[in-house]
Amino acid sequence: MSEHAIDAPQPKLTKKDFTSDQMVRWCPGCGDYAILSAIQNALPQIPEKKEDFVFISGIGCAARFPYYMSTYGFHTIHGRAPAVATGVKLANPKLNVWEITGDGDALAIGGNHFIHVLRRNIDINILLFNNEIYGLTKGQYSPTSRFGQVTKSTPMGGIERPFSAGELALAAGGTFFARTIDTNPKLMTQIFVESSQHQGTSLIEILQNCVIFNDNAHAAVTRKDHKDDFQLHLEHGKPMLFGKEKDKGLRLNGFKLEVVSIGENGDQENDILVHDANETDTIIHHMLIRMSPPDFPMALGIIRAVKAPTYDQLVEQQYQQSLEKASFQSVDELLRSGNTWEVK
Amino acid sequence: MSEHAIDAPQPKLTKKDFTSDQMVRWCPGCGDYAILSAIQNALPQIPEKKEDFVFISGIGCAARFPYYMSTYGFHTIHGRAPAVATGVKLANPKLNVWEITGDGDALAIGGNHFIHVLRRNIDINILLFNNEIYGLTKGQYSPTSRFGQVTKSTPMGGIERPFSAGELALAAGGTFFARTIDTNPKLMTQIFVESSQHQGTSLIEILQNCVIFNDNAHAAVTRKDHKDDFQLHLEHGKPMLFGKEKDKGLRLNGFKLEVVSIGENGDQENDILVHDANETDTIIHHMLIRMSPPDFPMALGIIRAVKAPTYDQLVEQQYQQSLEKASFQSVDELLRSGNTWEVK
Amino acid sequence: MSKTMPVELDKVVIRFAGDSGDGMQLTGSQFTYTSAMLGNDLATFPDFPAEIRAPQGTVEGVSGFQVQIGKIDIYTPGDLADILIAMNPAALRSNINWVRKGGNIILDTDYFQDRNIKKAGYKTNPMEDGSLDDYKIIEAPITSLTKTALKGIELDNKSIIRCKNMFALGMMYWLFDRSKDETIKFLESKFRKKPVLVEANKKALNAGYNYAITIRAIASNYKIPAAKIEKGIYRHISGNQASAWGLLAAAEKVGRKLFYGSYPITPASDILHELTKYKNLGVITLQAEDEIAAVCSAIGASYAGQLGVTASAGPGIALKGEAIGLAIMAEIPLIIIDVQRGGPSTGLPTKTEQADLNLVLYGRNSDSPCIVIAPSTPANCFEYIFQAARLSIEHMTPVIFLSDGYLANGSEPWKLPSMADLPEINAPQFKGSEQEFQPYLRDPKKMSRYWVVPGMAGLEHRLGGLEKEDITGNISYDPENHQKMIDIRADKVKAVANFIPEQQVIGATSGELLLVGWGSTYGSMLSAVKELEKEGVKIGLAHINYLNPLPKNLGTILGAYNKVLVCELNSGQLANYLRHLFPEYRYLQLNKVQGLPFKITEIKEKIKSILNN
Amino acid sequence: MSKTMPVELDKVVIRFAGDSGDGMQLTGSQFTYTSAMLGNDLATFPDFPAEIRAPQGTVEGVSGFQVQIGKIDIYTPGDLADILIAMNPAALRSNINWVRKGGNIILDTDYFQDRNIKKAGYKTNPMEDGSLDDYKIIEAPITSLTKTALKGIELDNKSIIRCKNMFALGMMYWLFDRSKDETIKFLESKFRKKPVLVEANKKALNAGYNYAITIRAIASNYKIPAAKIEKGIYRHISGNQASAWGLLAAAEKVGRKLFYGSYPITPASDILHELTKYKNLGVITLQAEDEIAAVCSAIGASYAGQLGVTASAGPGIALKGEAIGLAIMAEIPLIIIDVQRGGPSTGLPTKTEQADLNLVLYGRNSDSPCIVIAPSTPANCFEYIFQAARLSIEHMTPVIFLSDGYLANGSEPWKLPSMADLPEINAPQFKGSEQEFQPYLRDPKKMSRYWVVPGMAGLEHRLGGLEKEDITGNISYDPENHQKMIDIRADKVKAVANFIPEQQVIGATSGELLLVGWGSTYGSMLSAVKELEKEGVKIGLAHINYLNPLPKNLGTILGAYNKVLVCELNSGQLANYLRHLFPEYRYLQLNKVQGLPFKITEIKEKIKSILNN
Ligand SMILES: Cc1ncc(C[n+]2csc(CCOP(=O)(O)OP(=O)(O)O)c2C)c(N)n1
Ligand SMILES: Cc1ncc(C[n+]2csc(CCOP(=O)(O)OP(=O)(O)O)c2C)c(N)n1
Ligand code: SF4
Ligand code: SF4
Ligand SMILES: [Mg+2]
Ligand SMILES: [Mg+2]
Repeated sequence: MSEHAIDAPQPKLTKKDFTSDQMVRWCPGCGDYAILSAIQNALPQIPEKKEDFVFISGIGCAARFPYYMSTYGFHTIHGRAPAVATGVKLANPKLNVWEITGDGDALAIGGNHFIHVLRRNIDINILLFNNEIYGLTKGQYSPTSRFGQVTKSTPMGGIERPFSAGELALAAGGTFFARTIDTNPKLMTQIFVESSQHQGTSLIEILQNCVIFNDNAHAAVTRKDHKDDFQLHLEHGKPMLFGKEKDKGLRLNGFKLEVVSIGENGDQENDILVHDANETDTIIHHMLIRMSPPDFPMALGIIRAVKAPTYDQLVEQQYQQSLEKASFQSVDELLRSGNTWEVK
Repeated sequence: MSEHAIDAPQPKLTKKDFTSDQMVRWCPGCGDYAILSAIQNALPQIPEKKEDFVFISGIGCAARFPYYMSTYGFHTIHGRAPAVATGVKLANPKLNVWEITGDGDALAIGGNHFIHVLRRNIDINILLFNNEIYGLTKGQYSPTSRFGQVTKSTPMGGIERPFSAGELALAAGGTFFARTIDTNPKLMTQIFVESSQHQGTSLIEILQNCVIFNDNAHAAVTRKDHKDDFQLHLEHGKPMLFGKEKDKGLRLNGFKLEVVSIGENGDQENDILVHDANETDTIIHHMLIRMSPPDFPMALGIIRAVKAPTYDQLVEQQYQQSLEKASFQSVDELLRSGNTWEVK
Repeated sequence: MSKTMPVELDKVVIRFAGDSGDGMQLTGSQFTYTSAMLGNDLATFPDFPAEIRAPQGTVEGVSGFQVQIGKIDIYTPGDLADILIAMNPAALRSNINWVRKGGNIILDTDYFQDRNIKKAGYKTNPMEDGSLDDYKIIEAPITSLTKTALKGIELDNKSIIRCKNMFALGMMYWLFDRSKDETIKFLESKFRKKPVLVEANKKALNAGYNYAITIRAIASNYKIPAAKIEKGIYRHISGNQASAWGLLAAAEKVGRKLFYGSYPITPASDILHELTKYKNLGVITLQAEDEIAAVCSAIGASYAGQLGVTASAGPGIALKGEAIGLAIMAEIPLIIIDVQRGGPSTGLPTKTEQADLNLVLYGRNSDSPCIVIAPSTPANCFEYIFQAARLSIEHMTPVIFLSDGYLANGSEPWKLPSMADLPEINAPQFKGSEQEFQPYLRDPKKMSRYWVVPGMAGLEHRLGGLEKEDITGNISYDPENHQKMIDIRADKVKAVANFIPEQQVIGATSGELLLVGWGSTYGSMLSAVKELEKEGVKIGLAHINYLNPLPKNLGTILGAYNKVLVCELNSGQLANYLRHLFPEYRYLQLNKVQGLPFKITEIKEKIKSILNN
Repeated sequence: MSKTMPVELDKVVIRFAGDSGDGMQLTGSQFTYTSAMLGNDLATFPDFPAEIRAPQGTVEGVSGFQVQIGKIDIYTPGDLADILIAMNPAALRSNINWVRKGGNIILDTDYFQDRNIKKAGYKTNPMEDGSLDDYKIIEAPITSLTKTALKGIELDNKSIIRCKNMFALGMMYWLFDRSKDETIKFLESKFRKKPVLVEANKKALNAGYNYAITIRAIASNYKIPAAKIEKGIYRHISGNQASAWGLLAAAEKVGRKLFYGSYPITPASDILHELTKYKNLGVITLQAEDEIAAVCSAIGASYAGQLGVTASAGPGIALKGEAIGLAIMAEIPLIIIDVQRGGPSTGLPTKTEQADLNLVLYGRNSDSPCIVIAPSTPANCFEYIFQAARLSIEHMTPVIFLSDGYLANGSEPWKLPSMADLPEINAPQFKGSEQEFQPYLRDPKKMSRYWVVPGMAGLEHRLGGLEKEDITGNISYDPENHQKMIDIRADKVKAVANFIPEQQVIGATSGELLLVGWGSTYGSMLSAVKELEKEGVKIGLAHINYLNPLPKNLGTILGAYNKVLVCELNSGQLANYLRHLFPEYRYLQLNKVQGLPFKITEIKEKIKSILNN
């Protein structure tokens, strides 16, 4: 497209290559910093050229993200990033497209685009910063806020039951869903790298702490003293074990999941469910997504990763088919096709 | 509110009482006629006053519905009927509110309001006329159109996987989901009556035939010669049997449903799943919703009906609580509360 | 087939009307196509109901098609029909006002029994109650004659009756001395896979033709000689098709693929249907989940280097305002097509109107200027959307293209351009070094940014909707910078005036009265001016295609006349707009908001009343 | 505590500036409240960053609060501050331009070390490089003194440092001869549950007060005598709060519940936060999923008989256009509050602007007129939104209320009205019989439909967005009916002019120059006119609150002057609007689009330059 677009072997990229010169303007202590850092660590591990990464965001604290990356970036309008990202990816499928969104951006105003992008399975990666609050507008409840939560707009407590991003995603036909947490940089980086390899829409929910308006929202999962008991790190093909000593696990009891202690009551590791992220049926993935403390650990890691044709691939496929059938190759030919007549 | 709002015992209403004087302008043969008739039959069975019924619709062929009812009605704008209906119900919770919507209206432009109204569980009834096509705009595919379907906007076949209204509803926290079909007036009427009794958002998906742009879309379920084999009429507390002789049933095999023939292979009626619409867990409801021919029958009837507080009830509850705590009873008192000073 | 000598006419207006299911649109277009092949100039306009297929026999279900053909320049489908063919009482009732007194009306008498007369809302039979006395009525039992003609053909009754439109068309072919050949070819190709239908339709067509000869309903038939038309290859084209094709041409010219993100809505959907056929030309069409997603996907595509386009009608355009503001701020190309229809709100979805000018000029938060262009005939949608694309790309800013239902569905013969003759479109490329690059550097003349897109190494940068610092594009809340950027965005759009043609004037270039109009009123206004000219009244006509910015010489033109009359199908939006841009002049107005185009006579009368004052 | 005699001042402008986390908003409002209690007239304006809490010590993270207090009528928070208190170098840097030459600047010297100076973007230390020579600098180690004062208190270091704002406030209280009592009461109530915080903050406050006495930084302290203010009970109120309360008052008056459907957005969100507190008054607030749902829920509520209201800022208002069109068509009450902010697109979200006038007048498809009202001071938001509700209900049509960031967040003392003194609001009730009822029957004077809502027996009917037949409200595609309804909707809004007050003129009622403005520019324009009057220059001021329709006498007023100057915080939207409504006059313009209000001096200079021409 320009003299700048020349293909050339690039030196190995580092985190610094992905850091922009703009001052980061999140509140001190905001979970967003850790996510930014994790992405900057992840990108060098993804075999793409720097100029092919694009970050598209909506509006919110989270959505300021692209300014802090030295890649191509577009801070768009509230809730519409999935649609903009769709246009970007279709226009140039070679690009590695990341959408950055908050829980309000994605699930309040952007809810429709969110489910439609998943349905289309367009090959982009969505990082959903879930702090269960509207940060940028100073503390109203969001569609993921807890029932009963007191916020600026719910002084007597919220009366809406929260959405589960993962459940919505599955119902919308989502092919990839992972969950991670701002307190675990290693897990974040690893998941970001893996999600970029998934063909189709990768949705990554990141439990993120807003120190100002919803501090400790995820404490039940992150509190240092009990986090091992309330985080289940799923790995494909591995049994679902957790706890500091990996002495707890998940088992199916009829249609319900239950937590068992290995060894106790004769429960053996063999009974423990083995994680299958590639299973197309959504039932167990639904169950895993739905778990939360205090009765269950929170499932982290890649919960679902199944194959399905992506929208961008199908567009390309129909393009190729259309070339085979085409009876004209140019606009001049099209104009002159079909019913025309000549005035002499 | 006016001299007309006087409470008075009303004579028993009949279908005619619900028929407006406006000419019905759907295409001859359209499935919408049967739905209209079923509603007009259902309303007299619902113990409400005629003036308390309100029909709110979006835009589409389906959405012309309110004009043909002699109740209060509001034909609003495309996709936004859930939001308008929310305002109506909150403003006057005594009203019996029906939302009329098409698959495009509800799941394309209106997708976000659709999931949010279900999440809030506001006490309205949604009739979703699913003809898997945009009727009024003359035949483009809709979010429920089949993968590969050829329409005006997909001459080479559609490349989007369809939404399942029921699955989305469950993921959004839906408390009531039923499915019925325009070829079965009795079932429709019965479900409409029952859904009006559910407290919370009742979603009723109606498989509707658009003779002009998507004729026979539901033929796999409705064709006279095999409909008994492909329709499972669910009833709460009853085993899931179907077939002309009720000789087929559904059974669980591990995590999957399977169709069995009673008697064959030693399968007994006892193995057959019993329908529990009231189960709060969504897993089996998800499975039932997802079934479709040719491998499975289509589940019709009330698939899910669970209790949960409705948004309108919670609003009322907070209102009552606020009355108890209130330190002022009027605007005059409010103005003079807190920090004021007097200039003399 | 003995023939009397046909009578020659300069032009004639024909109107076909029947139930939505009667195939009147097809009948009309066949007649049109055949006439075009004969070298007539012509213009057409279909008139649909808002319902897909309202109950048979009702006024609400009537579908109409009007065509004017002639040997002299035809600019509109005509005010009133010289001949109406009405397939049932409802068609008669809803179309009688469109027939000139003294005109001919062909009725299918088979449908004039009580039931259908009542369904149409008539109290008495119009064939008997004298209400048609002002017209020449030709009674033809079209349906039963069709049945008779098709006796023996292996088709169910319904399918046989469906052929009655071909019978009617046959009658018209004889009346206007047209050959049936093109229609026969058409039938053979359309029903390729069902030979019985080819046979049936051909039989009906021939039967109608012969019946017309036999009854000689009209003393003789008519001949409309070929128009004096520029040499070249022609085709028949509607505004929506021309818009679609103009986009294809622009994309090919600039060497970018076309991305079309849209949500269906009457009367814009046909552009989607059309473009989706040309995947082989690299077009990507996305039927988005709503209008907002549609425009945003187009923005994304433009951001990534394709030509991003979206389209809708008024209600959908209203939804796109916020996103258009983003494209204005990000300064990227974007074309927004508004195929206007009757409003407000859902309004009259299948009728035409020009009432979105305010919306597209002002319907965004804050000062957010946008280029606005309106085509003025179905065929010139091609040319003007091409220009819209050129300006959007070369000036890196959104362009709104204001079509309407009348242009979109109307059609006319179109002399095919050759791609080589179309102007170049040069995407603004950054030619400096990586070090020199800044996202808000500008081309000095056009003030456009450079179109630097993801994938270009070394030029990575960030865009967004927050106010940007001049040159660097970084977020800036600085007051002076904000003023500067507000001014730059305004000046940039104003500067477009240097890159568009001057306003042309038709007729008198100064004097008593200037007519000003825009968009689809062109045909009627031009006709009015030409007709008055023949009557010895000379006035000027400035019909505007470039609405924002306006052509640089417009002010001077306005000043050259004693009076200015602004004609619009709205309540006076262009007139008000001119009042702010050229407050030094007074403006008279002719406005009509009826979901219908102007009649030529309406304009002429208004002009005369002004001139006689 | 020996005191010198304080010096009396007519008015003084004080600006507090510090990090977002430094509590400057609280400091400012405490100072304001105390001053109000002393009987000063005053006006305030907070100046937030767009980020919640950008990095400490950076210019981007600075939060400011300006207040003007005085004994004479105060109409604005003042052009430039007489005294600035800057808690760190960044606060100094971003606020220095808001201090008049010769003014006082109090600096917390503890923060003027290298690291913080650099963070603020200074190359050299401003305390040393001479750049502050034009100002009187008062150096105070506020932070360390606070620490010293709080030694021994059981609090972590961070919490102790947080008390420094009270130290600063204490200093100001001494300087301006104010009592600390109200603030002490406030602290005792605010930290009711944490006595240690009460103690710490009180200590800091006292320490600051005493420190100011000790250093006598300013030769003596100042007294600003009480203003001559009308008798009555007062409170301090911001524009957003006044808007919220005005709605409560209107709902109570008309006897309907208030329904507020909204989606959060700066600077409108506080109305939601405010209204949600008054559930006991029957208010229902719905935080909708987006702006479209918000307005639609309000439409639903109005349709069902409540007073439906929605609010947003520009980007959200752009999204509501389609739905507002529905309410126009359905002819039901609806209030849309637009708290304008800097644009276009996301723009400058925390800054003020008046650039949505075009959007609210025209941002809907087709001809869809809407009543538009703008308040002009924080407190009169109460009065004008009450009027908005009255007109919306009595005329059965949407009203757009154009507030802005400056009004919304600014505040002033407000004399409390009594509900009994507010005008009646009469919902148009249908009084005829069931048989006589038709949905589009109208009140003959107001042309309003009747507010007949679901639940009323025997009056069932259907509304919708398709064009309706006059009287019956049935769907109608009839061309003449469409024209009629387009005209009725326009006339209905025009008729509102008969039900609003005439335009008032301040100052000269004819002569050389008329100033015209609208909305939040009132204070600056009025001040300019008053100051010029003192200088012997007499001009008129017509500040408009009713924008559509305009007051009936406005044309006459405009004609009474030789020149008209329209002042706006946009690129000339009102000026253009006047050009179409009153094309017979010429308009001069003063425009500023910097995210900031006018300075009084800017207006005065412009006036002088016109008068000297
Ligand atoms: C159209 C529009 N509506 C509303 C807003 C105001 N707004 C900005 S961000 C936001 C929500 C932020 O919440 P979330 O997406 O959870 O992001 P966070 O700030 O928590 O990271 C809202 C309501 C806007 N900018 N644009
Ligand atoms: C804002 C807006 N966008 C688009 C349209 C055009 N439109 C009208 S109905 C419709 C879809 C109809 O499909 P569906 O909801 O499935 O209803 P059906 O006609 O099939 O009953 C569309 C796209 C519109 N009226 N308004
Ligand atoms: S408000 Fe919350 S989410 Fe936003 S930057 Fe601050 S801590 Fe982070
Ligand atoms: S187009 Fe289809 S859905 Fe619409 S009225 Fe006709 S048959 Fe029914
Ligand atoms: Mg959030
Ligand atoms: Mg449909």
